[in-house]
Amino acid sequence: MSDEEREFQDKVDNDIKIEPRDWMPEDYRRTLIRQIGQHAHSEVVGQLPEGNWITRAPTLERKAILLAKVQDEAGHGLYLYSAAETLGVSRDEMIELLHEGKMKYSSIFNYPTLNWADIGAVGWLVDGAAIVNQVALQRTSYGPYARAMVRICKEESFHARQGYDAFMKMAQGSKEQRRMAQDALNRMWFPCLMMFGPSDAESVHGEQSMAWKIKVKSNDELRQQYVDQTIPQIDYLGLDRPDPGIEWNEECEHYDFSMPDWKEFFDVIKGNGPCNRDRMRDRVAAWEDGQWVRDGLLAHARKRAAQKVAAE
Amino acid sequence: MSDEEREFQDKVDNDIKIEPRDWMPEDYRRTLIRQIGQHAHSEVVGQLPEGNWITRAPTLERKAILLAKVQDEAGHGLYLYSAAETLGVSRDEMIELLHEGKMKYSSIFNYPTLNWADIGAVGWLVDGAAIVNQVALQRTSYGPYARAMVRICKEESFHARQGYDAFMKMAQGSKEQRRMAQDALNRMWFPCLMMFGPSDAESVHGEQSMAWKIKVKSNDELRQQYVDQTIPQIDYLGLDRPDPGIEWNEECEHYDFSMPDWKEFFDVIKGNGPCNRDRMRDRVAAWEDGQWVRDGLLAHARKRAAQKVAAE
Amino acid sequence: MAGKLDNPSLFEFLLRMGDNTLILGHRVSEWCGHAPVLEEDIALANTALDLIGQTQMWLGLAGEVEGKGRSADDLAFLRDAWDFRNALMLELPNGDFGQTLMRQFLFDAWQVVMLGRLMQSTDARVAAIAAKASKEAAYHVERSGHTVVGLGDGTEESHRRMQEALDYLYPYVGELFVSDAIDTAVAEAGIAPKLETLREEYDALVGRVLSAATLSIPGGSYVHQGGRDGRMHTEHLGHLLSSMQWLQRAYPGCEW
Amino acid sequence: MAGKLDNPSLFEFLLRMGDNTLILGHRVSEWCGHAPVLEEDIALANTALDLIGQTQMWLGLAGEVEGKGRSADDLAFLRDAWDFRNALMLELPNGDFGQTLMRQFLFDAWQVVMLGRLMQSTDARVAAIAAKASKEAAYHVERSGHTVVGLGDGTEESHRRMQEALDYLYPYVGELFVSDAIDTAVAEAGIAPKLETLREEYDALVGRVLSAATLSIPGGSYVHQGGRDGRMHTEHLGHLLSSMQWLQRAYPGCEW
Repeated sequence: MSDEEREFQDKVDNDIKIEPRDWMPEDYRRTLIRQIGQHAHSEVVGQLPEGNWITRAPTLERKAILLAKVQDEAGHGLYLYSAAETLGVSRDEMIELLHEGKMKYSSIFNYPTLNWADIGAVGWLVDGAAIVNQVALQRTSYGPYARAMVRICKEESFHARQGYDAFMKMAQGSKEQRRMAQDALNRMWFPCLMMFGPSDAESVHGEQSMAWKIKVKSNDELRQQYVDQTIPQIDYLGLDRPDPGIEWNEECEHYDFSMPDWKEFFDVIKGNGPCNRDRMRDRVAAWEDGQWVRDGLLAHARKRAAQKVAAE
Repeated sequence: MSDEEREFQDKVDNDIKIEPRDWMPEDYRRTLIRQIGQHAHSEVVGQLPEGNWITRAPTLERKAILLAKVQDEAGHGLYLYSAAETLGVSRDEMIELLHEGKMKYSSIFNYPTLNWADIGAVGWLVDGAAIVNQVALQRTSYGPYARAMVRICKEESFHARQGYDAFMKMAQGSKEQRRMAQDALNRMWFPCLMMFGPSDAESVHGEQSMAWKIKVKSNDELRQQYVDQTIPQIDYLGLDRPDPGIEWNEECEHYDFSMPDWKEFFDVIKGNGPCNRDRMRDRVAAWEDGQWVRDGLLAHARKRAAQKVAAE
Repeated sequence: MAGKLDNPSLFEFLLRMGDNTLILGHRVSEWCGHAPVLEEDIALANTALDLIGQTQMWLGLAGEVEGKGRSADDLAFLRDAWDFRNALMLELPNGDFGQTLMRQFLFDAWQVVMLGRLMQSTDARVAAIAAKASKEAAYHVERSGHTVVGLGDGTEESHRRMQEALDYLYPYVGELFVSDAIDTAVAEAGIAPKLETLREEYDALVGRVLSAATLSIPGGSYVHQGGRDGRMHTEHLGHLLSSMQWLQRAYPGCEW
Repeated sequence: MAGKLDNPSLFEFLLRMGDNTLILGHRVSEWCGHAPVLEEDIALANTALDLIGQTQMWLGLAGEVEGKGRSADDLAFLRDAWDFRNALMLELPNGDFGQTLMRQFLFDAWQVVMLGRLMQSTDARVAAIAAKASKEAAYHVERSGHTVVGLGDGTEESHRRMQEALDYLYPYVGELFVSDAIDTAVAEAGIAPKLETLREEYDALVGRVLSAATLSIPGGSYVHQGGRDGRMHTEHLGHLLSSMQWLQRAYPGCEW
């Protein structure tokens, strides 16, 4: 270990944040770019499943809430791209890598939103799972990322509460609404468990990331925490639990539960999820169709700047 | 008048059909191309306002009836393009002229279909008006056109009956259905009267066309005939008449009625109707998007033909 | 003053205001996740959000004035196309981003002038809504005007597209300035300005921005009408409603 | 034989048949007036018409079998997405004309094999519908196959587009050959063939046409599923239904 490396690791171990100008191992930088970039992409792609219901929101208030939420998410995308940019990669580069399939986004967004209760579930279950991850990441070693997480967590918690509220209306509504809620819960449950990644035993990037405090808790720890906080909420709603394997384990004081189908997880990651094609087609089309807009605005800004210089 | 012209006019006067190989005045040919081509274009563009409701037809049977109807109309387009082609112009040339705005289609299709009763009204009122024109044209002097009219009239009469039947269901249905019917009638009435063209006094092509029996009755005669046959049908449905000026005139044994707003008529012809832009955009896009299909099928047919020749 | 006006006319007037923002807000919300750049995703969502907020106020008051117990949601989700009173321009499909922003600007400019006058309304409820909405409208028109200038005076392609958008949309602008009996009655009661009187200020504002955008207002005087009085909407509105109203139609009487 | 089967399984089977034709018929009908050439407008309308006709028979019988008094129209217009049982491929958006025709061919080929077997059904009603529908399917597969060949073996561009369509659609084909408990029960009662047994004939037919079309079946064995058992449709189905069911939802209980 070089002196630089030792100094770096000391800071990490003592919970001193790493800042953009500090020396850092190339792998640390690369891992962070991958992780923050993926997180940013997830916020952007995550607009699509919710956008799928914005035009069908059942009341003006629900529509306003949903619009405010996707607006927040796009905002999170901005913070996160900015955080990644402090590591020496541009937003446009990351977007290009996404569109070429060389960067990922959270697989949860490759599942469809099929009924209105899904929108509540996205707030409650999906954002809920994200928060479990993100709360831990507030203590991550990279300063800009940790600070972005603090800001994002606040808004996400608000979304999760709103989601639960919307979901409760469904769970306590008409027979059909209740059925929508149960259907949404059943479909979303395992994909949400997948959000924490494979079991620690099989996780590729785990150990080094933990040492660098890019990751602060293990996949399985976070998943258990999520399950433990979510089951009582499901019970409170009076819905059937989405997995017959769920049971309170007196001994270890946690809920037992079934693992998701990891074959499906890897299928989705490989591009075979229900919506992978649609999501990427939408994003790539948005980017390509918008090229003339970005070019136009840039050309105008340059003209303006040139006029200003000429006038000085 | 040359011998040829005299001979031609004699045939016309004696109700002997003019056939493709017969000599005919250039103006006769041009007028026919314009008229038959416009009629063909109308069948094609006329699919669009009905297509607007195919995806929202309220029952499987109504959907089937509507599909059969637009299929017939596309078929009429085919006969008519064929009839025009006997005059030495190709279908593709005519389509190009349409897309460049140099040929017209019936202005009625520049009005929108806004509720389901409109679909009944298109069959009953619009096809009804077309039939009045077309029955007269069965006696037109140009053989291929007259024969196409015979065939088309049969199917159109069937559509008109089906349209009236669908409309009756609405007029005799729920309060809302009845309102749809009345709304459709009110909106469609004057545009239908416009289908017969301006008053004879102002009609540009009238006199020569009558002499050539391209036109067999005057605009005003046909319009009166249409009004006379339609008012009793409206009354039978128990709907309000769409024009307070409608009244039975004992003396001449016809209905009096108000003329449509001819300013609106000319506005629509100039391209300012409610749907002109949409209709042409749809048709041009269909044609352009379909270029690769036509090219592909043609290339394949050529390969096949070449293989066949090589094999002989 | 307002007492001279019959409630049905005021109701119609409020529908016209509320349906404008409802339908445009819906169209803008269709962009979600598909904008040319992330900042525009945010801006479009924000615009839609403001417009839906204004809709809640206008249609809320409309329901109150009507006095039949209809809520803003009832009016938004349970009327069919013929009962909508939005200007036609607002129900047209979005087209490309340029067309969406051009329409936004042409409408924002009208809103900002109209709401400025409505703040003087003899009806205090109308004045209060206008006061709140006009702050948003001022922000919107600045933003959309800015974008129109940037794209109009950008590249050759962006200029061409913006001019095409303007040529397409301009014949729909006139509808916003034609008073019918309802508008006249509302104006005579001092509740709203006579629409024709907005034109000068509007033309000045729009002219300024379009000129900075190097765009030309198309010739031709034809004005598409039929939305504000419901006489003849476009075929697009029905399709918009079939999405927008789906849940309320399929599952009537639920709480959401 | 058929007596051994419980009605709910038969009902599900009939929904699967009827929803296939309903949803594909709807998609095809969306083309109205927008085909590349007039002859194709006619052919597409004709195809949609046949499919809707078959839907009336399948869903009509489904309603009868269910015994709750639901008509074919009730089943078509008053179920929400989760109760639909069509294969996913059929609800995908049309894409370009090539994609539409490729899907049509991939489905027609399945229909023609399936209906041929169903003509031997122990349930006479099923056999009768199959007999009628199979004539139409034979015509459809000839036509769609012919077009696939023409475009696959046409220009470079048409070849490329057809190959892309095939690559996109092929992962959805497998769903048509996977039997679940319902399919197995129906097969055991002799009402329908076991789906897996159709594959050989299907592959031969499809292989022949695609080879004439100079197209290659993509590698990869992933199969998209979830439509036939309703477990997970695509997001597209809900939008399709919001159009299709609009009038019945907005004006329930009317006669049309």
